[in-house]
Amino acid sequence: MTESLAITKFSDLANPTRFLALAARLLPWMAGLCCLLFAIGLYLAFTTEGDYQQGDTVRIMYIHVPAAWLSMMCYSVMALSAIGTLVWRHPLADVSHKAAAPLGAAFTLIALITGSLWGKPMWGTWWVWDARLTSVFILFLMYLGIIALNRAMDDPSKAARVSAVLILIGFVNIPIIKFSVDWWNTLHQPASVIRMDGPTIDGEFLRPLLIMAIAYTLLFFTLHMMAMRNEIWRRRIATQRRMAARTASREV
Amino acid sequence: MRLLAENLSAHRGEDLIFSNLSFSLAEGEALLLTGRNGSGKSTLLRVAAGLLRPASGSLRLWYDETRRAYNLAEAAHYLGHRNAMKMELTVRENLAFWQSFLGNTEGGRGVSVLEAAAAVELEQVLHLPFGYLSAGQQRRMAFAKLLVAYRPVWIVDEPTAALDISAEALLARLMREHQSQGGMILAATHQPLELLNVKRLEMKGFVYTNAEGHDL
Amino acid sequence: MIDLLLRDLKLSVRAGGGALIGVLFFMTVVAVIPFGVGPDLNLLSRIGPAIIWIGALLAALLGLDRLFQTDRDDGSLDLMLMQEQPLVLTVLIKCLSHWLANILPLVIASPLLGLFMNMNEVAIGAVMITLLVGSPALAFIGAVGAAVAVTLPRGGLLVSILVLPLTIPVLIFGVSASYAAVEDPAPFLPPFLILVAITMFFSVIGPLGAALALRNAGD
Amino acid sequence: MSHAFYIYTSYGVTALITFSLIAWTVLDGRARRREMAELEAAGIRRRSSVSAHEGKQA
Repeated sequence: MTESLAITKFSDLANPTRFLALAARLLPWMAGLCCLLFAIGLYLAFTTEGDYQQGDTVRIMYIHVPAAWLSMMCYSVMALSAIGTLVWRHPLADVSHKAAAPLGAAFTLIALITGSLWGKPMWGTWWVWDARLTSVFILFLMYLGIIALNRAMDDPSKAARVSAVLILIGFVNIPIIKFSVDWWNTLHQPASVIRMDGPTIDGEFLRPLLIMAIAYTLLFFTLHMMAMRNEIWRRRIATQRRMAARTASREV
Repeated sequence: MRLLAENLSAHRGEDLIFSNLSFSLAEGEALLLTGRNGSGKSTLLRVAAGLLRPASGSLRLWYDETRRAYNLAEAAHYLGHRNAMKMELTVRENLAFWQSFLGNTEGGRGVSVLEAAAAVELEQVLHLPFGYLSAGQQRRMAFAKLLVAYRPVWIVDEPTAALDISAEALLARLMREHQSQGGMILAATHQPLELLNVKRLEMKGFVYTNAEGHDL
Repeated sequence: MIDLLLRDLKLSVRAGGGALIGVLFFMTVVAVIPFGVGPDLNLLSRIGPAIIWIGALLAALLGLDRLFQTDRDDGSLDLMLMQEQPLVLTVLIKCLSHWLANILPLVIASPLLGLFMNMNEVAIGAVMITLLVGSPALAFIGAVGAAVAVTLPRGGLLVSILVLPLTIPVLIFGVSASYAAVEDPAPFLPPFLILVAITMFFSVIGPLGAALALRNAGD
Repeated sequence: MSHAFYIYTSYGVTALITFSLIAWTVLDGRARRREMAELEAAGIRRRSSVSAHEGKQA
């Protein structure tokens, strides 16, 4: 019994080991490319013309939109990993969605703050309970809940499975939340709020936006890979420590 | 220094566990409580540690030099069934916390955390979280807590539960060392425990027999 | 004593500790309110201070049942009861570390929630200050409840039920001071000073009561 | 630039959050690496369960 258990563990560990080797090779390139893209994106963001309607505040969009995009993409990555955890029981999937949660929370926070900073000059108030903002805020709370759940449990594989269930339930729920928030919002408020889409975006704004979006996405994957690596190390250290405790009493 | 217990009685709920129990211990002596489960060994030890109020009687630590009596609880270590260590903290953090929180009572000094861990032969695991240790290792580390701060009296309840024979002998040796430096021990145990100058008290539940030293 | 403070802080911050959960609960409770009352900004800014205070009150009670429970479960409480140093002091330190780890983050998060409630700068500042001054009282009152419920197997809910009625004065003066800062005729200082007095009063009464309860909860 | 305050604040906040995220990830990795080095120094290595297993057979 114990031997067969040991064998499955070994074959599982083979994959994370290969992942670590891959990460070590890829990370410098990804980080370098990421810096380059950010440099170009930021240069473009500050040199292009302002919008006639939104004025220079359109520049906030260059960081707000990619962050909002990432907040959703990160949740999709987590949902995929959650499926990996529950269906294939892959240890890398456990690590992946655990490592992604803080990143998602951070990007969602960026989206919320920059949205609020854009809203103040546009709407005259820091926050409106607009359907889109509200949905993003609920997403932020969901991220924090998942982080709290992960922290609350000792056993990493059990924590991974339970939080995978939560992630998937949340994923299924997102359209329902979006729909009901839209409903709630139109129920209470006539459509007087300026929507963010504004006028059709032309190429002038599209270029920096696109480059920033790619840079952000790359940043996410770089950080995600690093965080996964950290998490794998953390688990290895934990098992080694348990082993150290066992061998210590054997020597006595 | 003498430990004096006079006319102790204790209730648990409505039940009278023991009554009119008297004994005394001189320096270097040990009182070994034996008896079946539920005979009141743990109750007597909790009374001694000041965690239960006795229905009657008193427990004092009498200092001959200063001719003053002290509250026993403040001059005693208590090692109950539970280890009083935090699973989330490392062993070193646990021991260091108790060392500074307990402090020393007059008449002695505790050893350092490292020395205490070495005394229970577990200095290699000081950096590990306490929860990582096995049940036996945890018990030994809980015992190391008695070494980091000085107390003349040790009140230990089943100290060797969950331990193998070699670890049992190790703890017995540490207790004998404590006795040879003038310490006193109150212990409840099922297993034979080799201590010095042992007085035995067999607890029989509602009836009691007196210790040999019931001269008070 | 400082070691006890550090140990409790470490325990609540490390994995499995409840420091994050209180803030999260606070944010969620406050964020849910607009869905109930509607996104009318004027209405929200009017009820904002009260909602934030109630949210903070509930969140502050959340981790209270663990204040002595964990120490009792592993036997640490026995050793603390035996010591020469007064138990009141030990309880006071534990309340302080509970406040630092679980309640201070609520105070820090409150301006953010103030923005969500469309409160103006003065109202946000007033709520933050009243929370800062009033919330220690919640920890001290809560300690009594936690100590009373320490021997119960599932004391968690009971602690909230026991403690909530006792915290009503704190809520009354905290909220009225916050409103007084915004609405002109009402003076800010009298309710604020009463709030300070309540906190100081309970910083003495709370640990005393909790110590008494712990002594008598021995088994 | 109009609304310069809001623009610079949003870029500043974004930079702050991003950099703290990067710093946290990097520092976490360093701490783990240090812990692994400590364990290595203490003579505990991965797969030492294999040698323990062999030791039992011998």
